[in-house]
Amino acid sequence: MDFNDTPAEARFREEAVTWLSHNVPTDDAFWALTPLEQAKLWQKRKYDDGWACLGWATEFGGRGASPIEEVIWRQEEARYELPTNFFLIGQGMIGPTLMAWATADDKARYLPPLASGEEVWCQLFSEPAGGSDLAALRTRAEPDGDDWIINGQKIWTSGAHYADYGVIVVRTDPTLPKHKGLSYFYIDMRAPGVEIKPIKQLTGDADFNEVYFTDVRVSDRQRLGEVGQGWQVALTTLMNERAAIGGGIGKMDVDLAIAIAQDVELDGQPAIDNAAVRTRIADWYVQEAGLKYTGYRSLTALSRGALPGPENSIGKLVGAPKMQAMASFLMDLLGASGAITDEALAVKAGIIQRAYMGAPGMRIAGGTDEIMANIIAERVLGLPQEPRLDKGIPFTDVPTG
Amino acid sequence: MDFNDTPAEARFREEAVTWLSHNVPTDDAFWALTPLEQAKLWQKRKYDDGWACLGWATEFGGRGASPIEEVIWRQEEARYELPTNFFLIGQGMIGPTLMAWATADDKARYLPPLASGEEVWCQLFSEPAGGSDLAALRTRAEPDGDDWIINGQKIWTSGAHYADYGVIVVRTDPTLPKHKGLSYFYIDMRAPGVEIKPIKQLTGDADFNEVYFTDVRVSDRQRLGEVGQGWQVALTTLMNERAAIGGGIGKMDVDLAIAIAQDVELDGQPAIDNAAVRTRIADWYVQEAGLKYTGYRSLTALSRGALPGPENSIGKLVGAPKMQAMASFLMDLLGASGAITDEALAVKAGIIQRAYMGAPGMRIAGGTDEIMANIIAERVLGLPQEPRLDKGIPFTDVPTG
Amino acid sequence: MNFEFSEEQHLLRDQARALLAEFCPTDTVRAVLDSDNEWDQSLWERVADMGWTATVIPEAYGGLGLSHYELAILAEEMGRSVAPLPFSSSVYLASEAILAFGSEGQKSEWLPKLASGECVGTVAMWERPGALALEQLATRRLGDTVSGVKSPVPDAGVADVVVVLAHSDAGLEACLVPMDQAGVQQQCVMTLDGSRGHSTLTLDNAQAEVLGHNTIEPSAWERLIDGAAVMFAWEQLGVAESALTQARDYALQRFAFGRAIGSYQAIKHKLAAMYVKNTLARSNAYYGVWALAENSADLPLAAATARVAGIQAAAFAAEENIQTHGGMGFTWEFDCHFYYRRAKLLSLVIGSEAVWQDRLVSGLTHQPTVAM
Amino acid sequence: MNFEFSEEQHLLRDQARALLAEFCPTDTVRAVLDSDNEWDQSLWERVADMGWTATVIPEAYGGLGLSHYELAILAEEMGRSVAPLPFSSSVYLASEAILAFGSEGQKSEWLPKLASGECVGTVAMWERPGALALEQLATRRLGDTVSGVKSPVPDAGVADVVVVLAHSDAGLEACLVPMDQAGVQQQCVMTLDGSRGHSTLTLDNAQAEVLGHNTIEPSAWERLIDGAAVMFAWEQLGVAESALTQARDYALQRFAFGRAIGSYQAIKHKLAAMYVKNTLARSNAYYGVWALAENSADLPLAAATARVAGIQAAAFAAEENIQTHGGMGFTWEFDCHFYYRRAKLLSLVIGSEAVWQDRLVSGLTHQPTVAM
Repeated sequence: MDFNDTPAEARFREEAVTWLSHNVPTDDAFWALTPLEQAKLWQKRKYDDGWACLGWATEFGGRGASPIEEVIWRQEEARYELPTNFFLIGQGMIGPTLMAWATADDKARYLPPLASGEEVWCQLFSEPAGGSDLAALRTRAEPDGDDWIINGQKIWTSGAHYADYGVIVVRTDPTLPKHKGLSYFYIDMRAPGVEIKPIKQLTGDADFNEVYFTDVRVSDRQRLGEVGQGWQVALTTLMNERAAIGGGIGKMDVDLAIAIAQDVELDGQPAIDNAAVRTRIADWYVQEAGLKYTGYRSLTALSRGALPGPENSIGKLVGAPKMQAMASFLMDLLGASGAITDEALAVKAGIIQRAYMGAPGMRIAGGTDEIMANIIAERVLGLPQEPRLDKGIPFTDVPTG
Repeated sequence: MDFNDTPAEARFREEAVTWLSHNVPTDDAFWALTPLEQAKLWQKRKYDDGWACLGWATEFGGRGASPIEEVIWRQEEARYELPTNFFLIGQGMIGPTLMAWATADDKARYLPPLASGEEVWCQLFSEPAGGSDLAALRTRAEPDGDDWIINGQKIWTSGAHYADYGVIVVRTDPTLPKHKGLSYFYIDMRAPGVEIKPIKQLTGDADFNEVYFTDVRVSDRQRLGEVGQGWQVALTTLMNERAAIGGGIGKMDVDLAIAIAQDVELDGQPAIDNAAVRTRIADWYVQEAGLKYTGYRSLTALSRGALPGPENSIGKLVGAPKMQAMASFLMDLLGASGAITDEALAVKAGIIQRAYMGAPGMRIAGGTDEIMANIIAERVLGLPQEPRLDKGIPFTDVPTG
Repeated sequence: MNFEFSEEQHLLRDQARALLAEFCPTDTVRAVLDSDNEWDQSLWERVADMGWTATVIPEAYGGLGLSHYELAILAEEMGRSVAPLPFSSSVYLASEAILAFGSEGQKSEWLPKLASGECVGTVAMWERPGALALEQLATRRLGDTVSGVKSPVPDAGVADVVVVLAHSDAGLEACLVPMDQAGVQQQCVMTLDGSRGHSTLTLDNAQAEVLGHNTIEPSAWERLIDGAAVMFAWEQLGVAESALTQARDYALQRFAFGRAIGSYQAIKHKLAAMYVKNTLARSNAYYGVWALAENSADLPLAAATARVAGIQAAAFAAEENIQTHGGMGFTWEFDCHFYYRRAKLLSLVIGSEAVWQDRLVSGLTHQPTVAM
Repeated sequence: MNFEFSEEQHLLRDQARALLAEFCPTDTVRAVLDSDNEWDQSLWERVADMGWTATVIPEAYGGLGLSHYELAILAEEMGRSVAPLPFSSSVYLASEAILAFGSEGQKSEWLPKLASGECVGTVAMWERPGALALEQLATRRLGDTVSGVKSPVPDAGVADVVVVLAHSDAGLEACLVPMDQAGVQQQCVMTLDGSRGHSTLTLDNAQAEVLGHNTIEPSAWERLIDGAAVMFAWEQLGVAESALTQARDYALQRFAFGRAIGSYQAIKHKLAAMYVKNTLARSNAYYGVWALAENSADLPLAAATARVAGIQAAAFAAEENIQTHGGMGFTWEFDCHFYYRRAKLLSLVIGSEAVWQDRLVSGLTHQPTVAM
């Protein structure tokens, strides 16, 4: 057991490190750009030298790298603070879907600019009435000659406001059972009838959008999979979701907890000497180290050629509630000051308070705690699904309350 | 708000206190009896002076007392250590069932000796295949002239080995849906074909039994309710269950935790000064005091004429896991000595270890934690039941794995 | 056994709940949160007209001379409606401090104005991050002035008078400091809960009058805070009840996979757990208000128990209410975050969970406490 | 990145699991629990024949000279099968103590016999309830004898030699005390887990030889216990995995209301929570054994992390496995209680959760620790 690269991995890492050291933008002009412009510039630079979408075939703009090489690249790139989030959904979830379901022409047309960051994609699945029940969607597409006319509403769409294209699941036959009447299209986000409205989150930020469709015309050539096969195509996208979202719990870790506990007093002594504080920190470290070394074990498996499995759900299931509990407890340690959110006045510029406000979203986005637990129970432990009352009955007859 | 009796309650309490002080057995001869003999002697003494089954009508051997008077009596009787558990199921659950469903003749015949403790009753509901799904029972009764012939097996029967009579739910028509094909009888526990086998618990004790029925003949006159109405009759019994079981979490309380924490050291100082220990004790006290004052609120409601409701499920739902957690933590405080169960050597004569071994049973008997949470969710908060796959289909067709 | 509020007290609750339902729907909270306002002034005037600010102030000082039972009922409704008001600062803290420690003259001067709601009061205790240690305050009283920096001070932006905790050479003192003077600089501080105002107060030789013209024992101040803790516990209970109600209503109405999400055990048991915590919190709050109203020697223990139970119930219900709502719960438009913000704010204002757990065990073992 | 056992090590696991499945089914545990026996001696002989007791003992002393990676694999299987053996006492504790502190002569005398399993060793640390404080031991070594009372001492009833922790005028010492002598009185003590033996040892001028003929630093003893903690963590993981497997199998096979109980979210999420804790415990156990095998400076932190994770996983899985079984889980006939008993025993044997949580944070902040 060791934490070292194999010789081949070490060579690859060296190559990546060298390229990064020569190519990461450091000039003021770069930092003056908007984050999206920065991201596009950086993505294009990587693409030009073969460092974009490493796992993709070279014909689609990738490098044909192995999963472990992708991880090594991500580790090295992460040493720099560069904006890459804008492409996560498009490259992580939609790219693999296009590869599996699009025509050869469409792959040649759309994958390279997706890899290069020149075109940004978003995903239009969730609807207001759906929640965890994704297939309960109501947005309709009706045939009109060789086209389809889309009407309805999507929600929780990240990046809709800057995306060029989107993938969408719509109901093309409401008389069929829930999962059977769906079809999957890609659309131009600037088509007439598409209206985008940001959603203000409880934090006050707006990372998501509502997207309204009013008589939006889409060519039948933009369909992926057969009519009625939309759910299977959507599953391809969703299977890649956790790979695309994962991580990103932010710097709410035990190091921060210790720093705070060393700074403030409790019961007349530094809080770090308080046994109740120590107990909490120990439990969080057990979780943090446990996730870290679970990651190392997964990397080892990847390095030996395994595929990532549903086990990865535990990262979010453990990490998100931990983030909330830790933020809450650290605020407690600060006493009344813990409520302060002013960056200039708050301890650690308010990151603890932001984490507390953001944590509920972390516990929801990409599947609630309960959905994550279901995934582990069903897909790892092999327990049966809940009985499904909506199975096999026409969508129009499914109870909706 | 005050904790005092009303004048009428105070008078009743005074009467009870006086009677108890004159009648509680204190002689050596009494303490030389077996616990069952002690219980029967004490019950008969109460019965003779009108202090048995206080809430029952006088014609059945009771006193026609109000619920709050019953509580006051229990409080005062509980000041003495007297065996009363033997009659809990018969008087608490079966008595009310007989009152509701038995013929006038049977009530006159069976209720007074049940109240006096001269006849002990047990309840034969659970079966090996059933678990929380009580109505999934398989013990059959088949008609034979004016009689029925019972074959099958019951489990978890408290007191079967010393009971004179029992009530039993059996399946009289397996072609009907689960709840519909059941009937309810009372039986003589000494009838031919009834065989009783104690169940050894994980603690090593045997409080429960398996009871086997082989061609046991029961007269149709021993039926309570109509044929096929057994589930409704059983509900009458079960509705009275939590009243009969409740309480009894034992002396695993915060006082004990404090005593232990004052006695032993942790990190070079008395454990009671350790903040992690204090935090745990505080949380338990919040639960303990919360339950205590919830009880006071319920008593106040009783005192004003209300009936006890499903809210009482919280006592067991909070108390049983607390007992387990507290016992586990106190064993931890003792270090390696915490494992010792020898009464002569263990701290506090091993009550902590006995509590730890008994706690899983507390979390199961009378409804698991999950069943208790269901009761609160459905009957207090009004949330819907789980969908029932076994509803309306013949019992013989219900999946059993 | 009579462990219940009286008929009249139940009537007061009904009245309070109806009034706040009408004049403090969640839109009112949202309006304050979305603006730079620190309170809803017209709601304050309405509440003052009802006499709620006068509840426990003796009639001799313009109050109603009612008991803390009545105040507890109002506190629960304040929490239930997440009212954007300085009620806790002015009523549980400032008025009580003046009542407890003020001279006859000070009481006669300030209590009638606080009772009528024409003045708002608050208390300035906190100076820096960490548990509050009464013996380590940096704010100093010298002669008839006080100097130091207090932060965060709740509701100082709308207060007329602030009770400042300070040290002089003689010891711990509570100083009456009118806000309207050159020596007091007030700067708004953003907190988690923008439906309530908070400030940093910089006192630079601010005119100050020592309450009762004398030092106070730390234990006497803690007695005051114990009383406030009981009231905060009732307010937290109100927040917890609102969050549970919202979660339950949503779970009944929202369908997934053809059934109400409230029929899934994950949701059912989550809500049952909220109910259990709320019930424990309520019963412990009864115990707390009984000990406060009856001036029982149990107060330190009862107050700490009520406070810890209130913190735990409100935090759990507010957090899990959002989870019950899924993505909707994380939007600005749904009200879930009001309870989340207020629950956390209330858990910090007079010392947080760990501090009160410690005080609780001190109450059980009869040890003295020092920190808050 | 190669954070995984080798092929050979995986083969060892398969072999160990197969052997224990054959010769240590739960009937074997039940037989010891139901009798006055303290172990299954024939199983011990079989295990010794396989060389498991010799794993990390150097070849020079008759051992196999393998690493702690191999021992960790065996430890997990010992836990998985709830083996009624003095493996931990003899292998993780006594053999390691002699190896760490013994003189050349002592090692040559005892290690070959411990390696072959012909002798069983144990360690006597505990004297009284509460956390173990190395500086407060009452047992005294004077000349070549040692006197005091040690309790509970695991597996002393079947041990040939015991390493007794004692003080002399010079300081802390580990003394080799052969069991077979008049100065040692051994009395059985019942514990929670009757499938393992425990005793009180009364030492009355018992013949003793100081390991290494010298005092030992408390920190050196703690280094030894850190190593044992890693092995115990693997054993706890094995217990936790068995409990999860049993719960899962039952949940799939048991039906209620027409469906497998494993389809109810309450059960699903309970088992998912077990899986999560077991996964964290396993990954932290990897970290622990890596630090131990590589003699990393991280060992104190890694060992504490593995230990806390192991305690938590085993306790949770064992407790909730019983709950998953309902009433059946509370019977003597079902094996659920074996895991429940063993999990708790293992959590107490070298200091309990709170002590190791404290050590963990000391590891993180590099403070020295004293208690166990």
